[in-house]
Amino acid sequence: MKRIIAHEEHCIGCRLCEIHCLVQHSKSKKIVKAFRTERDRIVPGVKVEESGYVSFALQCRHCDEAPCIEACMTGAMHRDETTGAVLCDVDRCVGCWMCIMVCPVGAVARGADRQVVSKCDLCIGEDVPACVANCPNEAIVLEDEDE
Amino acid sequence: MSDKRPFLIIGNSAAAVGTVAGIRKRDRDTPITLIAREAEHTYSRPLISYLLAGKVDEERMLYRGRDFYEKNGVDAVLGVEVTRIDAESRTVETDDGRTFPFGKLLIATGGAPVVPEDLPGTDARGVFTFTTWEDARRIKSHIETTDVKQAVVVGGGLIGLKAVEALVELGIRTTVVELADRILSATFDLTASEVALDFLKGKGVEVHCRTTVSEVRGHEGRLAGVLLRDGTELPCELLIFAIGVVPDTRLARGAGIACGRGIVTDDGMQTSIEGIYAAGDVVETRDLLTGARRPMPILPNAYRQGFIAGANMVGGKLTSRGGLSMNAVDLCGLPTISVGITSPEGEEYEILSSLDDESGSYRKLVLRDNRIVGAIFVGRIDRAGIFTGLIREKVDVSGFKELLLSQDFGLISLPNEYRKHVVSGMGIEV
Amino acid sequence: MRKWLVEPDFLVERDPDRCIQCQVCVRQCANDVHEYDPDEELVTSDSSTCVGCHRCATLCPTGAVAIRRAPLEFRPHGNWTAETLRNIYKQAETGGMLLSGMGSDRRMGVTWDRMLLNASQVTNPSIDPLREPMELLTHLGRKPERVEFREGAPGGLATRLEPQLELQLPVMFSAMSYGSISYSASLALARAARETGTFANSGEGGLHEDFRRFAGNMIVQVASGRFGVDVDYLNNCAALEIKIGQGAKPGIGGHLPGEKVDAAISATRMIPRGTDALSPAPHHDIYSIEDLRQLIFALKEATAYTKPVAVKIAAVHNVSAIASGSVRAGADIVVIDGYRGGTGAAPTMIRDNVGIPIEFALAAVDSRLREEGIRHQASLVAAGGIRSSADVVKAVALGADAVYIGTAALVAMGCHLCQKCYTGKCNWGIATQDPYLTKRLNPNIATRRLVNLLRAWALEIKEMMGGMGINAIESLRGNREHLRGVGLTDRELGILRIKAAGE
Amino acid sequence: MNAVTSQVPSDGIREGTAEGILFWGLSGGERTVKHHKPVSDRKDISGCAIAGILSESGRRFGGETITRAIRNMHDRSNGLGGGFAAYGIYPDHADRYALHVMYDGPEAVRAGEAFIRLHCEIHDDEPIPIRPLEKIRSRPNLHRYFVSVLDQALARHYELTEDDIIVHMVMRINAVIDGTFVFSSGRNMGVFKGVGFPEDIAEFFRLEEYEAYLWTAHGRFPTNTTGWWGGAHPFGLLDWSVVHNGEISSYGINRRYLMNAGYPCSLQTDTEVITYLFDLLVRKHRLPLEAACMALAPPFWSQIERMPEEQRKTARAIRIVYGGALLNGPFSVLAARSDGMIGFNDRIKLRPMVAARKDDMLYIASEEAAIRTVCSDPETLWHAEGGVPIVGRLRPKEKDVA
Repeated sequence: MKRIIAHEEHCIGCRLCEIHCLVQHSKSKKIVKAFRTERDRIVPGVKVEESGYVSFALQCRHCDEAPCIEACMTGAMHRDETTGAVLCDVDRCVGCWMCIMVCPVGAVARGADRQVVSKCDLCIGEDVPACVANCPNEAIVLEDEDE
Repeated sequence: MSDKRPFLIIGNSAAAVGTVAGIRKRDRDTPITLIAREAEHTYSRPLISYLLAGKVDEERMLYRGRDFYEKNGVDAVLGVEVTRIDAESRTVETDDGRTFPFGKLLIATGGAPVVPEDLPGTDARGVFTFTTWEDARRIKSHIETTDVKQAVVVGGGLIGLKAVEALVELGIRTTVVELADRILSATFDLTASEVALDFLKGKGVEVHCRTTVSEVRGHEGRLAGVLLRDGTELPCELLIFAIGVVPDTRLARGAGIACGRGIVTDDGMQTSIEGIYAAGDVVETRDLLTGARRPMPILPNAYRQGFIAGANMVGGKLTSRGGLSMNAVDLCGLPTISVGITSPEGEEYEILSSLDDESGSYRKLVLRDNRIVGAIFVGRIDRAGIFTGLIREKVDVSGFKELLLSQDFGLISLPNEYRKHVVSGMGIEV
Repeated sequence: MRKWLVEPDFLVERDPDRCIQCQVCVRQCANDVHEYDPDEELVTSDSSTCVGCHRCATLCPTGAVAIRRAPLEFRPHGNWTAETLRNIYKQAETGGMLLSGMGSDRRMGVTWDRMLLNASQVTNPSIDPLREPMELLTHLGRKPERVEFREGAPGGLATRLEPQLELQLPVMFSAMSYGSISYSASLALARAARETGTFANSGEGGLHEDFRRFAGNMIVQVASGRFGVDVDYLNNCAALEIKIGQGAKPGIGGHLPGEKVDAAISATRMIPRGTDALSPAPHHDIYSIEDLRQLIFALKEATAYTKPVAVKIAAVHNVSAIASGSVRAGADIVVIDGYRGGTGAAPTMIRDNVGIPIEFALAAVDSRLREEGIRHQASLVAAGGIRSSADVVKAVALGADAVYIGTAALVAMGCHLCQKCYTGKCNWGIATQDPYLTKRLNPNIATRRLVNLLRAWALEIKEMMGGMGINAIESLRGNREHLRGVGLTDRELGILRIKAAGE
Repeated sequence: MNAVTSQVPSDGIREGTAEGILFWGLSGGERTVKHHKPVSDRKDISGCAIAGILSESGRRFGGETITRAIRNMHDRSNGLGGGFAAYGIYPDHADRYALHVMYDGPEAVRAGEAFIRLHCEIHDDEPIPIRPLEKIRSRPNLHRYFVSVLDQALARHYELTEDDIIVHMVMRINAVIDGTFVFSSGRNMGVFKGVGFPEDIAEFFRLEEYEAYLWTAHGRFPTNTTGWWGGAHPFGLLDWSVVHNGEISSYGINRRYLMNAGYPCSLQTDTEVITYLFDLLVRKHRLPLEAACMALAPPFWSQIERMPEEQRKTARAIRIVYGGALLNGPFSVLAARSDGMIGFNDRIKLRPMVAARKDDMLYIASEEAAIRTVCSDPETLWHAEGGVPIVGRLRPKEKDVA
């Protein structure tokens, strides 16, 4: 499957990935509108961690043996059969936070409404995830695992 | 497979589903028979409180999709109880008189709720345990048919408090009766319990600690109230016993399988009889942190053990590294997570904690030999999994101890080696 | 810090309707122009320190930021221009020399734009480079006057050629030292040179150990500071270059401030960490042409005559005589760096007032060497303000064997010519050693962009050559028949030895 | 006649290889020229027909054959220039340089002859025989001299050979003596050319009366010059004669390259440049003929890459050293010398060239029809490949006979 790889030596900490993740998952998908008028913003599925000049963007690793899927008590957290991505079906999520408890990279977060979790969905349906497409320094790249 | 007899699974919950996944990862062909006492499609046991509260409907109770059995080649025999395992002939008998052969067997019979044996009056209408879908249905129907104004929940543990949450949601005045000195005593320390307690009280919940029910009072066969040991009388129309579950080892013992408090298995989840595996709430799990074997009835463990058992049933060589006790509970909107040893006693433990009264958020880390062995998060639970990972991997945190409780603690605070490890070389280049 | 009387050069405009307070600009500006006020939840800007590098505007996801020239106008004055006044204010404030980065920003003598190229019509078919071979392969180095054949020699050939640099296109990356530019920028230049079959130049800062693997595509410089020069250095390259002068600051040395001399640069330059790297104005072992000859041959001896030795001179008034002398002193390649050549730091007055433009210098040198019958003894490389493939074609037609590009390469990597290289606060991660800033230049992207630039130029050069009916670069080289001057005086045409348009 | 002034400096001659008296006065600055000898920097552009016939055994034959061949390609010329070169036509003066000279008038004759006498002894001279023709209206005085170089001249320029002195003298006359133009200077050969269709020029010069073992011919289609007799082809220097069809886009650098080597290139024609290049490479640099052709139309680098090592080294050396001699642009060239002729195309063959053999005869022409007109049943007939020379050599012993 395709995975998002973060190159921390190239990450410049601009946080455009977070911004564009939010836009991509907004209702309008228009940046100004998403930020200025849409009320129900998501929690970005990508998070930039920063310490001094070291920084990197991290999102769900879509693990092969995903602890979040194993821990999910409702079956909401599941693997998409075609892409291999680990996705959360928010209609089935009840917000028990088991996934947050077990994710070793801390890539699952409570959603903005604090009812269900929010995580990277690899921008299913897009050729390239928004964070990758909008990273100005190619610090986040999409690579085929087999390569 | 040389043995074409089917795999047989007794049980239908997380451990059973994990076993199916473990088998099917490597073997798409050998038939699987799954026998379960409950007639339901595999469902999520923890969701019964949400069902009761009306937050999820029956369809959303399902743990896996309707096509789960079909897609995985599972012959599901539901609503049928296994009455005997014949380890010699490799068959099981069921209460409908049938006999099923197996090549390899998985026992995932789970736990049974505890009800105080010598307590008078528990046969009154309105007294329930709370572990199955059926329990939830019955309570729901009781509430619908009876004018339930007040309820008492015995047990301030996880199940009890989730029941409380549901009842609060339904507008029922609820009182918790807990024998210990605090709620969630198994996983919370005093501070966390107090934070949670304050929160619950804010929702109108009454809590009685250090006491228990000494008598259940009925009226014309209907529940009328309870009398506590300390003399308090609590009138109620609904009483739920949630004082714990014990491994349901009856079948295993009958088959001569070694059992302690639960079924004893090796790290590959095989029981004392070759070809018979066990997983989930029914087994004794080796505690990752203490090494002691004890029942550890939590869902991620059950799934993982099932997966390991399934993989080994088709010739895999997976071993469990041991279970880590942990729980994530959202109590009426207050998120909490607890992992590992949370209320240690002894000089070898170091405690790091921070409490923010204003936001009601509490974080506590328990360290031993510069390694985190326990953690509690109340309120601000973001990225708690990173700590779970550190506990599980027994990472030496002496190099970044002062960062552990900082607001922006993250992977970046961790040593490069560990960072590389957690992202399995697939992510961050270090 | 706003200086008394020194007014901002730029005005930062923020469109409040488009700004989403995302703070990308705040995080990207090394000059602290943008600031986020958490109380107001508002990003604000202070134009006074803006250098006009466009980093913020480029990365702003909503296009909310615009940088304009400061609208504050002085009363127009022919002599006392705004620039003049500002310079005086600055000097009155600081008592120091005015410094600038990059080549002169005065529009002076860009004669490339006054020369036009030829193309075939009817009598001579143009050649389509997409269908026919079009050769840009260029060899730099000393050539014999003729090829000799002798009975008994293998294949009859008796001539043994001296070492030649083989270029896939007549464009090289000019000297930019590691130190003046970042590690990533140096790496990208070396990688791009290798990928495109040309050469990058170490500059005078030594060769970082990591770059030795690019030796086959590196020209290493021996400059007046002799930084990083030892016998390994001399042998880890394809060619050597003695730097006598630089077009941006003829007659002036260099100065890399100690704060930029970190561990890696200290090791590469072979100087103590934190010390200023001072390049003297002259080589103190070259006070005359015969000294140059000694150095050239010392370098040849050190490298067993296996590598061409280039001599780089700034285009000054008597450039052709100096070039001729250099050839006769043994230079295999003569590099002429024109008035508009780039720099990391130069005194502004020097940069803007010393030297002559490359076009005239090149034409004069090529003619002079031909007149002396020694043109074949050395290749000519033109540098200093080559901006496009058209400039390359014109330079080759005037007589250059190849050109060096510096600024164009930096621009390809992202440079916006804010001219503040000397501050070390390059927001594009190029002319800086600040780890916060150097990260911004991903060498993979920079390499790709450089390769793209050279590829694009190669395509354009081929198209232009094809249009002229020429399919080998040597038929363009020195072929001034294909140039016509527009708006040049007779005297200038005479020096360039090209005809006027219409002739 | 109106004088025109050229202000464009020309390269190389100003201070370079001054070689005594032969180089005086040509400073590259302003100079005055007459329109009929357009020594300007305006380059001559033309399309053309070319043909050549060689008897490799040295058997001499009359001028009708080559005339028929070139007449066949009438439409490739426009009447503004035609010419021929013939080898072996002066057996009685075989060891003398045969100078064919055009004069504008008596003053030119005086000046020209005086200059010739400075360097040469004139053993014989006569007007070139012509046949008055209605179609050939305006013509210069045409005279020929059979000369040898004076011993004093050789002594004065001890570093030069006889050939060098003739070359410099011819260039000098052509560059600076008004109204005088030497258009042929080889031994036992001659160039005949003028303004007109080539078949008319042949008739005018009575070529059927000459016998040669090698004939070349040229019909011209200039696009930018007024007719000037000297501008017709072939272009001759010593016994080199060159006819060519095409336009050399590398002219600018070829010319500068030659000027630095001491060739003034005053005529602004490609043919002149090609001729000088042959002279430089073959006579002065002593390159084998194939190597010289390789320098002028070299293989592509991609082809060189694939060559066997020794060949590759040679080709590489030639390309690297002789970049300034590379002829670029479309052309087909026929270069002739006493010992044979060589035909070749530009590297990507942008102009036509056909060759055929029968018995001892080699035919080269722009069009196949021209060859079939004079040889209806060739043994072999082929189209020249780009950059690959077709060489015809006079066989040595038969040359002796001739």
